[in-house]
Amino acid sequence: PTPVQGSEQLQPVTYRLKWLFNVSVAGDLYTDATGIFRKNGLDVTTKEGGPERDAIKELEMGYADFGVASADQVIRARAKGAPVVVLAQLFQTNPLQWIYYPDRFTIHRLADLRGRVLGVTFGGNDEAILRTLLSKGKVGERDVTLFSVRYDYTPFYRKRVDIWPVYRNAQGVILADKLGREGESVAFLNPAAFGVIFVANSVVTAERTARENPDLVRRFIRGLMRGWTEAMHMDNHRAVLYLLQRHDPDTPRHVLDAQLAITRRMIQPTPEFSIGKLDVNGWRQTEAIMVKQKLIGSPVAIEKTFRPEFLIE
Amino acid sequence: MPLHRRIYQFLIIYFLGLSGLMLIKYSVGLSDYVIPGPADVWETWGTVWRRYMRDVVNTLLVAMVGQVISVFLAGLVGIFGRRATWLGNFIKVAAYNVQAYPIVALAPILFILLGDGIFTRLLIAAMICYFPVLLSVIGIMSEPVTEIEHFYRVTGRLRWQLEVKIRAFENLTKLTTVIAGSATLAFAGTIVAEFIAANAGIGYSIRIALYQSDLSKILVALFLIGIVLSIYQGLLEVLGRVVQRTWAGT
Amino acid sequence: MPLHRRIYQFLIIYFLGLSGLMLIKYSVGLSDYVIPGPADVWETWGTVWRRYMRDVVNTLLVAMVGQVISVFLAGLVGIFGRRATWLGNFIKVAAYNVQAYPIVALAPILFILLGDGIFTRLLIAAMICYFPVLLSVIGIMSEPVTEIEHFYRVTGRLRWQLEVKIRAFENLTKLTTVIAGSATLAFAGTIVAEFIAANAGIGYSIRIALYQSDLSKILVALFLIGIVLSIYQGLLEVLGRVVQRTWAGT
Amino acid sequence: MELRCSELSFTYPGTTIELFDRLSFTMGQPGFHALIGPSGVGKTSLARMITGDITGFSGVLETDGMQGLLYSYNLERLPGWSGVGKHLEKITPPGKHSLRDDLIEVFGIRSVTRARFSQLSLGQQNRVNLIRSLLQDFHLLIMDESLANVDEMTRETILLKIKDLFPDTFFLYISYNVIEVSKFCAGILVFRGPGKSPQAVTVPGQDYRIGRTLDKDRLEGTMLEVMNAAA
Amino acid sequence: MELRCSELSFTYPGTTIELFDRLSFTMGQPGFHALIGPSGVGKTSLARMITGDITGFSGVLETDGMQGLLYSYNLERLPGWSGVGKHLEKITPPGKHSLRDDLIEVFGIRSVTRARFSQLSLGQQNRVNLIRSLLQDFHLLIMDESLANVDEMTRETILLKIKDLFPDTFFLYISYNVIEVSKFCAGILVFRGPGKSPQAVTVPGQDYRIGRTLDKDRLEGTMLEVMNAAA
Ligand SMILES: Nc1ncnc2c1ncn2[C@@H]1O[C@H](COP(=O)(O)OP(=O)(O)OP(=O)(O)O)[C@@H](O)[C@H]1O
Ligand SMILES: Nc1ncnc2c1ncn2[C@@H]1O[C@H](COP(=O)(O)OP(=O)(O)OP(=O)(O)O)[C@@H](O)[C@H]1O
Ligand SMILES: [Mg+2]
Ligand SMILES: [Mg+2]
Repeated sequence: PTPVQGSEQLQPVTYRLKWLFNVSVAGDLYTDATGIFRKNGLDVTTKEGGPERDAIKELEMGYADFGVASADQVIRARAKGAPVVVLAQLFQTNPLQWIYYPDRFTIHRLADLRGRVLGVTFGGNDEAILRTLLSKGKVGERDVTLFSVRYDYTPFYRKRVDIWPVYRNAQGVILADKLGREGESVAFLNPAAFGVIFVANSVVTAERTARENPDLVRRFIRGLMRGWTEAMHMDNHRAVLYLLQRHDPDTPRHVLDAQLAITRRMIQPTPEFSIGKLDVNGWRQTEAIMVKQKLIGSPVAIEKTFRPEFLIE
Repeated sequence: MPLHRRIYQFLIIYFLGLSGLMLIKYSVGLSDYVIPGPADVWETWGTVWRRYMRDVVNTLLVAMVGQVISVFLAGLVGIFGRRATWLGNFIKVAAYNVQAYPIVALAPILFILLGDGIFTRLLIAAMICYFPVLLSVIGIMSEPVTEIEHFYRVTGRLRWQLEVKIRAFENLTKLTTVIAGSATLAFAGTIVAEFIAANAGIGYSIRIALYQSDLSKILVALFLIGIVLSIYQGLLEVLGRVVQRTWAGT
Repeated sequence: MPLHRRIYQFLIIYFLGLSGLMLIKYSVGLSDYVIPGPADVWETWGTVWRRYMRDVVNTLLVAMVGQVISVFLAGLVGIFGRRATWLGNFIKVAAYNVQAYPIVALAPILFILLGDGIFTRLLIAAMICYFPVLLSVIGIMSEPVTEIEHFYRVTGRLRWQLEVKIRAFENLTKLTTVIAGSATLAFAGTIVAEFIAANAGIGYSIRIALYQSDLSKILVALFLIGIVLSIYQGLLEVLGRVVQRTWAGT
Repeated sequence: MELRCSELSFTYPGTTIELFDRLSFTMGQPGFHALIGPSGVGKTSLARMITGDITGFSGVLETDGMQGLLYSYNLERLPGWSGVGKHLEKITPPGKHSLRDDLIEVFGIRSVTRARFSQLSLGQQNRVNLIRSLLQDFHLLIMDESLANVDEMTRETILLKIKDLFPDTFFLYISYNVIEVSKFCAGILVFRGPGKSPQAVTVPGQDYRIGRTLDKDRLEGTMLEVMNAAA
Repeated sequence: MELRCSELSFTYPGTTIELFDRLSFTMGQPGFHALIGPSGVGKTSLARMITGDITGFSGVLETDGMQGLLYSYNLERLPGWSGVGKHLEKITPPGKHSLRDDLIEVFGIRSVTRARFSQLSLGQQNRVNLIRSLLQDFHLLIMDESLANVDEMTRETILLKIKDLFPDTFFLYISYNVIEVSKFCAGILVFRGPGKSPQAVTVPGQDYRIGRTLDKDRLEGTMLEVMNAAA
């Protein structure tokens, strides 16, 4: 598609992702690649995220105009007075789940976790989620063994740890593929299935941008959501795959294929679902969990940071 | 350098750094999330300093053992790799290559071979600390001290032990500087190891603080690391002087 | 040491290491996802070596610049910190403390202050590389060469430049050893920087491979790092000899 | 100007034997003075006290009004990064260029000025070091075996040249050569063996220089006197 | 055993002047031989060719049947970590303990055996170095200004002692002292100034030793011969 405006009139915008280029940013890449941003008069530089990156801080420093952050990051930032607002919620299901070998045991009820060795990233949001699951299932801390997780999956491979936190749509698929080749089947523990909602990636911007430049915000978020919607459409499956392969050459095509399918369900649970919708209850529960786990001192009234108006007419 | 001076110099540096951060914070008008305010840091200090202090001491103990191992290792490799023979070069190539591999890349292999726990932590600390010592040791060990060695060489008495002893003695100041200084590396190495591998120590606590995006905790950790390191470093230098005095008899 | 020998020695070391892994794999009966088999590694090699090679060269370029910066920095700090004056000690305390802070802990602060981009990557590489060079430089610079300096001192000619020149010249072998060896550290430092900060270079590729739990790719990366580093290291040593020859006129 | 030492006592820290025990002497006139005595008696130590490198002695050591006390010894080295000629050039104060060339010529090191210091023979090194000191502004130059590795003939040429060029300067020449010091020095401070009192006595020398004749008998008399004092 | 040099030519790499140009001499008998000549003529270089430290010369240099060629020079040092007495003990071969004690006594360093090498005076250092060499098994010992920093009386005692103890060994004594070499040496290889041919001539010396009397006139004759050869 050709841009409607000359590039000299495009407004430069920096967009900081939460993670490396992989399936979780498919829509972001797609929006940029198909020229949707340009059609909206924006010249967007999409920057990779990473474990040391924090989009919210970059908004404040002025290094970025828009960013992706998880709900717990947003809540934490608000608790410390950061002027951040939420524009849209990308993932409707948190991809952070636990992988396990179903032929060793299955998890029907949370009580099934009793006596298990549970992988957890201390300090990470999987810790908050896991602790909530345990307390919900009335499993005491002494009934399980918590195992500190790092880059390397060997303890899980060697079955010294029973469940291991992964991003369901990214590493989850890679591991399932790897293990599948050796005849091992895997299953995933999805906290949402037990009523524990912890919101993941959302699109954020600075309060000031929203206040002083509503038009820019509108053009950006609408473009982005349109891009995501198109990217998630089955018709564009091959085009998105192609795009992902270019940006994520380390993941084989068949794995990308499966990753995309799973991501689609997490972004858009039903074909009619309007991508980007803020799950207010989910956010409230996330906030409540964080208060309970003493990750923040007191509630921050998170709904006040929501700016859904830019998305809806 | 007397210990108290070392400490107050560290305090100056630390508070200069902190003031710089605050300057940025208030001039740009950043929230506590990006750079915490003094009140926030102070409050965090009150909450965590005891725990962090224990962590730092824990880390220090591992670092001390790691340093001993790595100085020993560097000595060995330096001594055997000092000659320009095939084996000497081979040892050197091996030593250099191991160093070039960032620990993060080797960590998975280490975990497979050793599992986690104290041993991996030690090994990583030693691996980070040994190389700089090695470089100095190789530099010193491969340079003959002709005026002393000549006699022993022509009379067939220059065993490698004597050669090493002579060269070490003649470069004692340099060696003690490097060894005392390598404490810093062992410390940093241990923290890195804890960061990627362990469930204890200040590195582990820093990782958690990072996940929580809690810069106040990191500032507290940096303060404690600096204090403890200054003291340790100071003690090592005293030790170095004692060694010099007793060995050189001056 | 001739370049080709350095390279085949590296190959021996690498394949020894690989064989060790395979030995463990087959003796304990580990599956391919824990330790990949030779076929898997070979296949991965075919797929990624070109891309990884470009990454390694990219990293090397940054490392070279980082090394120059850090040698320069170490020289400066070493020269100004060599005296046992208040300022000298202050500089030393500062230099040591900065080193003790693990990069991972400083990274968030660096990102806040500097943003991303090549500069941060360079800075981190330099910070990892500078300290070992500094230790040697301080050791060398703080030890007088009385037989040479005496005359200049009593005739009031011993400016700091001359003092530094004399001590550097008298310890040229040690200095070139350390500087050539520090290439290894700059390389490792750059990889670490890429691992935590960049979106290019072999460190970035290693990070992705780690997240994907792909040990084959890591083994390929380690191979390429080793080869490229051996060559760079070799060239630096030749350069060191050239410097020695031209300066010392021997 | 004069060099005056009175009641000087000194013991090296960590040792028990008193090196100097109330040593006194005076060198009242500029010129060539010698310090002679058995090895280990303390000549170098005394020299380094005069220049201030060794402190912690008791008694008085006065270098009355002297500016520029130089100490030159035979282990000194020049930096290795350029030829000795270049180094000499660098340390030549303005106006002393012709003096330098003169010294290089007379001291016989013209042929090696392009060589690095480490490539010189010992005697050549000694001479280069000495030239370097002579080019400075000084009132007293202590030559601690500065010519120990130079052959006798060259040494004689050098001593005569120095005396000719610097008639109004103090030199303290540390040497073992009884004939030489007797012949060239104006005053000879003879250190006597351990346990003797006084520790040192001053013997007048022949102070031979260009344009003077040397009386062989008087020289032998001085030599005898020196040897008697030492014994 | 004999030391034979014939048609030896050598130029230092990187220099243009030929240091040796078809130099020939022979030392056929054990005993005290001297190498004398102006500074920079090549004495040290020749010594280091004999010991094999310098190679790359043309011509023949034979140390026929000699085992143990030692080269001792006046810049050698002992390690600093213990007293010189301890170091001497360590390098004393079995059976030579009384020799060591004897040498320590006669050389006059008994009082400093507990000191570190760096605390010794130059002459003391020289003597310790020499003792160290003398305790070894050797057929030829080159003494390159080994006693340059020792006073004349002590030096005389030392030379006589050495000649007494090692009558059947070759010594090559590099020195500048015409009197000394004329008096103590059996043969004196005199290096002549640059451009002279032949480069060196051998003059027989007085070979004075304990129990012999010294004829003053013949000594002066030897001295004259040496000086004439050199000129
Ligand atoms: N740093 C020191 N510590 C202890 N004793 C020392 C030290 N330096 C010198 N001495 C001792 O002091 C005495 C005098 O030494 P000094 O070097 O002054 O002698 P000298 O007269 O110059 O002898 P030489 O003619 O051999 O050079 C010697 O016995 C020596 O062992
Ligand atoms: N490594 C070298 N490279 C070039 N020239 C050298 C080297 N070593 C010595 N020479 C030159 O060779 C000549 C002979 O030196 P050598 O040391 O043998 O003299 P020497 O007779 O021992 O003199 P001295 O009595 O002063 O010790 C000198 O002119 C010296 O400059
Ligand atoms: Mg002396
Ligand atoms: Mg010589």
